[in-house]
Amino acid sequence: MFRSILIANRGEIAVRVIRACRELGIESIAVYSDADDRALHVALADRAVRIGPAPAAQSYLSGEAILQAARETGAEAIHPGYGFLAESHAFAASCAGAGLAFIGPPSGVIARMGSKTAARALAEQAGVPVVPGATPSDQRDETIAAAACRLGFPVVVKPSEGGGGIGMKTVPEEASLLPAIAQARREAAAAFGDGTLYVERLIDRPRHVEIQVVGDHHGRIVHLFERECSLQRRHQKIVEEAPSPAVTPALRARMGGAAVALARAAGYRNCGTVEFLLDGSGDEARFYFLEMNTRLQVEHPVTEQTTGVDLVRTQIVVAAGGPLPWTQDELRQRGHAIEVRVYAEDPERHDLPQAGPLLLYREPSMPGVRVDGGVAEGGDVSVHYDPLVAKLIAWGDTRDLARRRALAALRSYPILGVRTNGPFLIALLEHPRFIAGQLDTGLVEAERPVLLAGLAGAPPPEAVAVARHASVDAAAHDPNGPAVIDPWTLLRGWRG
Amino acid sequence: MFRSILIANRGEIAVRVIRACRELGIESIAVYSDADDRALHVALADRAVRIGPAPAAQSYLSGEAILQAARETGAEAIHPGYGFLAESHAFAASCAGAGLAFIGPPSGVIARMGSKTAARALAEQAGVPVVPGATPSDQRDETIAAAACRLGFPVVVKPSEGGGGIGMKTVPEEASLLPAIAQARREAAAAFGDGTLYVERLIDRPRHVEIQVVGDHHGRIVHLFERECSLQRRHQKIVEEAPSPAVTPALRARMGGAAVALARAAGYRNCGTVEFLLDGSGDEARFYFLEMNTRLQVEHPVTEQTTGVDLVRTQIVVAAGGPLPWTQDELRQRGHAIEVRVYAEDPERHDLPQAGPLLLYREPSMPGVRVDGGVAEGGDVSVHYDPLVAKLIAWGDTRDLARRRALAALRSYPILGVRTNGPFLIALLEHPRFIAGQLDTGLVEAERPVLLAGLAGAPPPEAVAVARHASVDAAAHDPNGPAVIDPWTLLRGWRG
Amino acid sequence: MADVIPIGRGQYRVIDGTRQRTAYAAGPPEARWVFLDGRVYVIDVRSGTDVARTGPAGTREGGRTPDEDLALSAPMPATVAAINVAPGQLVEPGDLLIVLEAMKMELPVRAPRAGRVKAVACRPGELVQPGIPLVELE
Amino acid sequence: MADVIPIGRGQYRVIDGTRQRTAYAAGPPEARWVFLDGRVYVIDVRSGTDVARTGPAGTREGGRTPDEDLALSAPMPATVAAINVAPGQLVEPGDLLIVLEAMKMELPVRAPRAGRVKAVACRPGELVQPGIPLVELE
Repeated sequence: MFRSILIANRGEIAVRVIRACRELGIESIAVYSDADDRALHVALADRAVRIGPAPAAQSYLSGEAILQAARETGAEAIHPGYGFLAESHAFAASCAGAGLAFIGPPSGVIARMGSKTAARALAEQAGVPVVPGATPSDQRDETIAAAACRLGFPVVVKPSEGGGGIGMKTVPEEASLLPAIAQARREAAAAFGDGTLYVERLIDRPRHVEIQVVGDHHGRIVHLFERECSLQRRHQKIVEEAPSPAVTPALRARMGGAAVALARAAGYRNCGTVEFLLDGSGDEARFYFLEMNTRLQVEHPVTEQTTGVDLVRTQIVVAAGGPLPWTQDELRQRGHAIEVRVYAEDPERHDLPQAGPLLLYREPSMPGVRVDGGVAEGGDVSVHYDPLVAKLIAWGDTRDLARRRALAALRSYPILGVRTNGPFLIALLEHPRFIAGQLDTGLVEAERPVLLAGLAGAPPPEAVAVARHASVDAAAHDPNGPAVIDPWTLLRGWRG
Repeated sequence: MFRSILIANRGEIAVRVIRACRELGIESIAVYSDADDRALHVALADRAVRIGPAPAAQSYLSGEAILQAARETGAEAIHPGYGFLAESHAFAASCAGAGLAFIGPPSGVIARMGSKTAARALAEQAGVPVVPGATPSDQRDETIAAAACRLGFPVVVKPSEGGGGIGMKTVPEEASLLPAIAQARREAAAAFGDGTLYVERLIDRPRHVEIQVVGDHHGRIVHLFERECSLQRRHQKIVEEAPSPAVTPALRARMGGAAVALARAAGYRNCGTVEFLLDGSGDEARFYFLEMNTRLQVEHPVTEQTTGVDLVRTQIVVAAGGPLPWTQDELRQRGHAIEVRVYAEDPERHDLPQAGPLLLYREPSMPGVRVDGGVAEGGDVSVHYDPLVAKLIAWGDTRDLARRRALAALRSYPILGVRTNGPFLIALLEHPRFIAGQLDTGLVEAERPVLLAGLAGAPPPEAVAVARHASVDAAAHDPNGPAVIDPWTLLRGWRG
Repeated sequence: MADVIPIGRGQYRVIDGTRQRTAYAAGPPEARWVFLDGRVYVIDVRSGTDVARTGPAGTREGGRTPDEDLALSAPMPATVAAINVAPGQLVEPGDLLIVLEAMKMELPVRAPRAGRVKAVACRPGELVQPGIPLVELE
Repeated sequence: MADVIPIGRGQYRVIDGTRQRTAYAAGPPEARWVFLDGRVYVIDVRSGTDVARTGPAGTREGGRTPDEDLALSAPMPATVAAINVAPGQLVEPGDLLIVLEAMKMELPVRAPRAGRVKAVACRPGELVQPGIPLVELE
């Protein structure tokens, strides 16, 4: 086992990995930019090394700075978390070159699965269904249009490389095809410097269901069942759950088998996730390979809470050469877990990311509820990085209990000083379609007006009374001193 | 289902029940004494009613005051928690008389199982092994001595009624028998106003292993496996775990079957625990009925974390007439859970209970760790009640991971202003015998010098540096205001 | 009217007879943040109004940048993923002007009002800093 | 010597090169509570010594009751379960004088020093209040 691990990340995932290290008796080494010198992950690690100024390109995205920190501290392994360098095959290769264990799949696997085209080809080869589609080698508008017509409408035209929904066009019928192709090419070229387009059949209102896989150095690969991540806003997941309300045991076995087959074909090691689009539900549903994420997912806790497996610990054990401790048959799902992502963002203003001081921040603590947080009261949400504040995961023996627990926890989770999507998440968990488990990737956008309506309205008189009371009496009555503090003293990194 | 439940308790268990109510959509009604008007359970409940002055006899132990509060608020049911009125058959009967559902077994069952003699007789009748022993109807010293000799030495002489180890005498051989009987009778009469004595064979260095049972109104009774509670100080449990390191599947099935047989013979309903002494370990171990606790146990979370069953919720569902949702065959243990009880007490001063202000109190929050707490920073530990601050429960897929998680959590759990047994618990979880799972009810006392040795020693220079730094700089540097506050302003109820 | 009792640092009990809820508050009187029943309000204590909704948006972030500049600038360091307008073009409120990308998120910059685009102050692929308007409206 | 940096309310980082730990502190300078590595210290900032261990026990609870009275009284309201001594009896330090019971716990009252029992100020079964000596030693 490693004596020390450097965590090349920040926020909640760095905190999560530090905790796994502590439980294993491994020294944890945090890295931080100037914006994070008082961040929670820095406070919790056994050691901490500054790696550069606030911009990620010069700190958390700088492989060189991170390898230098690893050399200085004698780290034996690097955990990349998710985001930043987690899917950089070049960084994984540099780690190997520097004699450090990269806690993730081999560099070559990251490179191959990182290419949509190569990953799709591999999936087809492994017998895993893919969404019918093509990247015509002849990229003239007419050839692309012809390929689209062969697939059947509606189709999606999108940049061959890139992501985030940029340049993606949905085309309902042939008439609007050529203008869409032209616009997609312009946007692709502008955004990614590459106008190559890809057309695929549109799966209407699909579910997003993914399978967690993990492989060791000894040839064993297992899956840890599915997660449903259909609730997304602007192509980013905000609520995930396991099991999926749409997946039956037979479908689960088929999807799990497909994911393992692909992982095996890829020579996969460590944790990874095979994402599928799911069309329909139940035994007859069809699933299509979407992409493989060669890293830990943000939503890994719902798998942990339902399988009893610690995925971060498993990543470390496997990277150190240890065997997976369980066979496929020994793994079981129990109960239901729901994760909500608490973001510093304003749902009433187009989900605009928010930054600011955490004047008051109290994580709920109750049975069946886990909070993977990356901040502390008195800290701040920086403008420099992803606005994820924390993930709240609720487990229950039934989906409805998990949902109620998540709601109770969100209602006991005050975050003051920076606007979050907490109230929006409450509205979402109370929406009839969520309660019924009728999810698809378009739900959040389709129901946004309804969800926002619940947030409108003037403060109730009780809230105004609390505000007034805090003003007059807090300093005098509160034995622990006033909660009324000047937020502007905290505005390090505040925009304006 | 009930619309509202009054929780006739305080502290962590009241908080636990309030949370279960919230998840079920049931209105929670707290009661409080004058000492608790700012307690956490009062703050968290939907409604709160003052029931009397600080002494428990005039508040939490006053069935009349509690029934009055239930009438005022229109409560439909009463959850008694543990302690206070939880095992008062008279209170359970009063609830029934007032048309309130008592969330526990029927009054007659509480009465019967509350009598050691009656419970023991019922156990024998149900074929459950009991420790060989007798309460001679002729209570002359010579008759009792003769009964003891028939059992074989060593024996224990103890008051027939009573508890807490008071008046209990261990007699290694016949020579010391008569003086021990005389002294036990004096102490029993002084302590309980009843000098009736009971003699039983001493089980040397036993384990304390108990079985959780639960029954519904429809005749179904199941067990939820065992908890090992061998680690005790002064006859009170401080560390509990599930499963027991000493229990094999065959033994588990035998003990579970015995517990269910007893519960069935008693006409049991709702949650209860059958306590056994375990002599030896493995398939060949012998177990003996000790007593039945007709209520929720303090240590119920280790069962919840390993079975995935919410016991408090189950209590409520069953009390409302609902059926148990699982058969015996559907219940499974998964992984390992360890609970440590964090008490305000000083292990270096004979575990003397401590009271005082919680100048700083931060519960750890990490995967696999649950804290059932009853206090908040700025509150206090009152002299009036049990000094239990919180229970910390760690789950892991192996016993060692659960242990490491508990240790990591205890090291991230600052409680300042009142001395607790936190450091002692750390020493206990690190003791070689705990690591090896070689537990018995004498371990804590036998190893106390070793455990305390780890706590001795002057503050390290870093601790002194922190103390000095806090003094000089806290007010100036800490954006959230000084942590240095005058504790004496908080000393409501402080002795002196 | 409900009673409010402080019960801890920033924590309050709102009592109405035997019914009660827990609330939290922090921040200066002109923009006091309050958490109650899972909702968050930013209240100007003097007027009792919701600062977030009734005040100009700019004041919420400190009143240092005018509302329009704020609406037309990146909320965080971001890459310009797409520019949907050109100088001289007329836009309606809510029109998508620019798409930014940061930390795998797409951030739309929309027109806060109707008007004519005077200038576009960024290029596709450019890394832009927060607070600097990316589009100028006449 | 390690550096100490405040990082939150009552929270400190103790830094020694790249190695670091988190500590917590609260309380007045004459009895500052410090949490470090799972251990708790109560430090007199002026002397740097551990108040809990080096000071008279009485000072720890506020210095209002002499140490001996404290040792000989109930730590909380309790019932007298057993009285093991009688007036005139000689006792050694640590001898069990009285057993109290409170909240299902047995609380021993032990002799803080050698001496002769002058008086026993309680009866079996009596409910006693904290702070009042239950036994008087000559």
